[in-house]
Amino acid sequence: MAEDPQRNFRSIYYEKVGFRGVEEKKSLEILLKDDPLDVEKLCTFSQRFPLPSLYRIHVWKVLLGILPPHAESHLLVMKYRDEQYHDVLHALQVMRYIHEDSPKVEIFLRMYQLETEKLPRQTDITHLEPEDEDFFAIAKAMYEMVKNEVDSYWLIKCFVNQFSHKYGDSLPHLPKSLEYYLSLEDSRLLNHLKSCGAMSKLPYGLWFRKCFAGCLPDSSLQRVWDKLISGSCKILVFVAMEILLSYKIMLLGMSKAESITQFLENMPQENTDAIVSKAVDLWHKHCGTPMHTI
Amino acid sequence: YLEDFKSQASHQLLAAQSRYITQKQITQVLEREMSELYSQLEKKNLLQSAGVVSDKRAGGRATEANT
Amino acid sequence: YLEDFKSQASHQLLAAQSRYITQKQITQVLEREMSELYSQLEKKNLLQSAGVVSDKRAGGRATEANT
Repeated sequence: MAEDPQRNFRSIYYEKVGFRGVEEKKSLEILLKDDPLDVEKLCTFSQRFPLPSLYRIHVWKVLLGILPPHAESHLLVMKYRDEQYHDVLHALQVMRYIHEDSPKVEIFLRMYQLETEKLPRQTDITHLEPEDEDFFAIAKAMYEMVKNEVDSYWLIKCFVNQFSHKYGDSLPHLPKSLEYYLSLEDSRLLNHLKSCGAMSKLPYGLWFRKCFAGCLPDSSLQRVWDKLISGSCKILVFVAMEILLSYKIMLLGMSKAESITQFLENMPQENTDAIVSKAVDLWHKHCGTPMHTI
Repeated sequence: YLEDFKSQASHQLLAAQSRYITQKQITQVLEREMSELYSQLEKKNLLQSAGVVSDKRAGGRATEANT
Repeated sequence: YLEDFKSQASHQLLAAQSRYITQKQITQVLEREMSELYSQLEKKNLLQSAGVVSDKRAGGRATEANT
């Protein structure tokens, strides 16, 4: 992969998780000792810094409203969440939508469909909608990160809900936004992509509807989702742009839109952490470092 | 302090409500699927008592494959 | 005043819980019935595919009447 030394230099700062990382962890620990938790402050923290993996799932659960801000209620509320999970699971088993060997993601999809009143009749469950594929990708990635199935299901459900409620309307505008920022960062690359008709064929579904699930390895994906869960969907645009910039030389060498799409859909899994770090830099550069929740 | 307590109570109530609403959704789906099953069962009963199954075994099998 | 509010909140939570439990009981009845229906349907499918129905029509009816 061809690297631009200047851009590389910027992110070395992030890749060294030294003193800065320790300081961040400490300040998060202080925030997590608050009772009740200050959700707004936690949002701001995750917008600015990557979450330490030790606390990530806990913070996500708070940000997505799975856990309430009051520590005293955590046990009770998680008991409710657990019961709700098992109630749905059991009903689906009785109705034979799922069985013991059903893949976890399929179980999660049926559960989600039941809870959003979109469960098809048992007699026509073979049919899958395109949005179900998006759900599968997100669910698979989340389950791999979280492992615990009750937590996984709740995180998937609230992530998908938040994503469609909060960002559903901005989703169609993200490709235009990508084009705009790319014109600022690298107009030559943009012109090349336009001239071979690739701009309209970029893997937008993988990037913007699946939120990079199945595109980036989990360790990098988590850092993108930190920003998404804490309230910014613009980060998706900058990760997409950074992918384009990172593979600039390679992309400039391709003249067929199909080859470009194919390459990006099966992007190499190396250096993805650096790509995310640079994307976060670019995002802060263009949108400002968030002091408050966006 | 009161505000704090109110917020805590309302979060608990919300979680309890969500659990209840899901139960209601489960009931609805169960009812829907159950009536589907009943109608399948009735169809089979009808076929049996009309002797269709014994006369047109192949037809009976085809119906089965559809269900 | 806070005590007042606390008691109100706990009543609301209890009410939500009892609504949940009632709904869950409904679900349980429906689920039981559903499993019953499935096993009936399976029995019929089995009978049909084995061709038992056509040979022992009377027996088939008796099974039906028992269910």
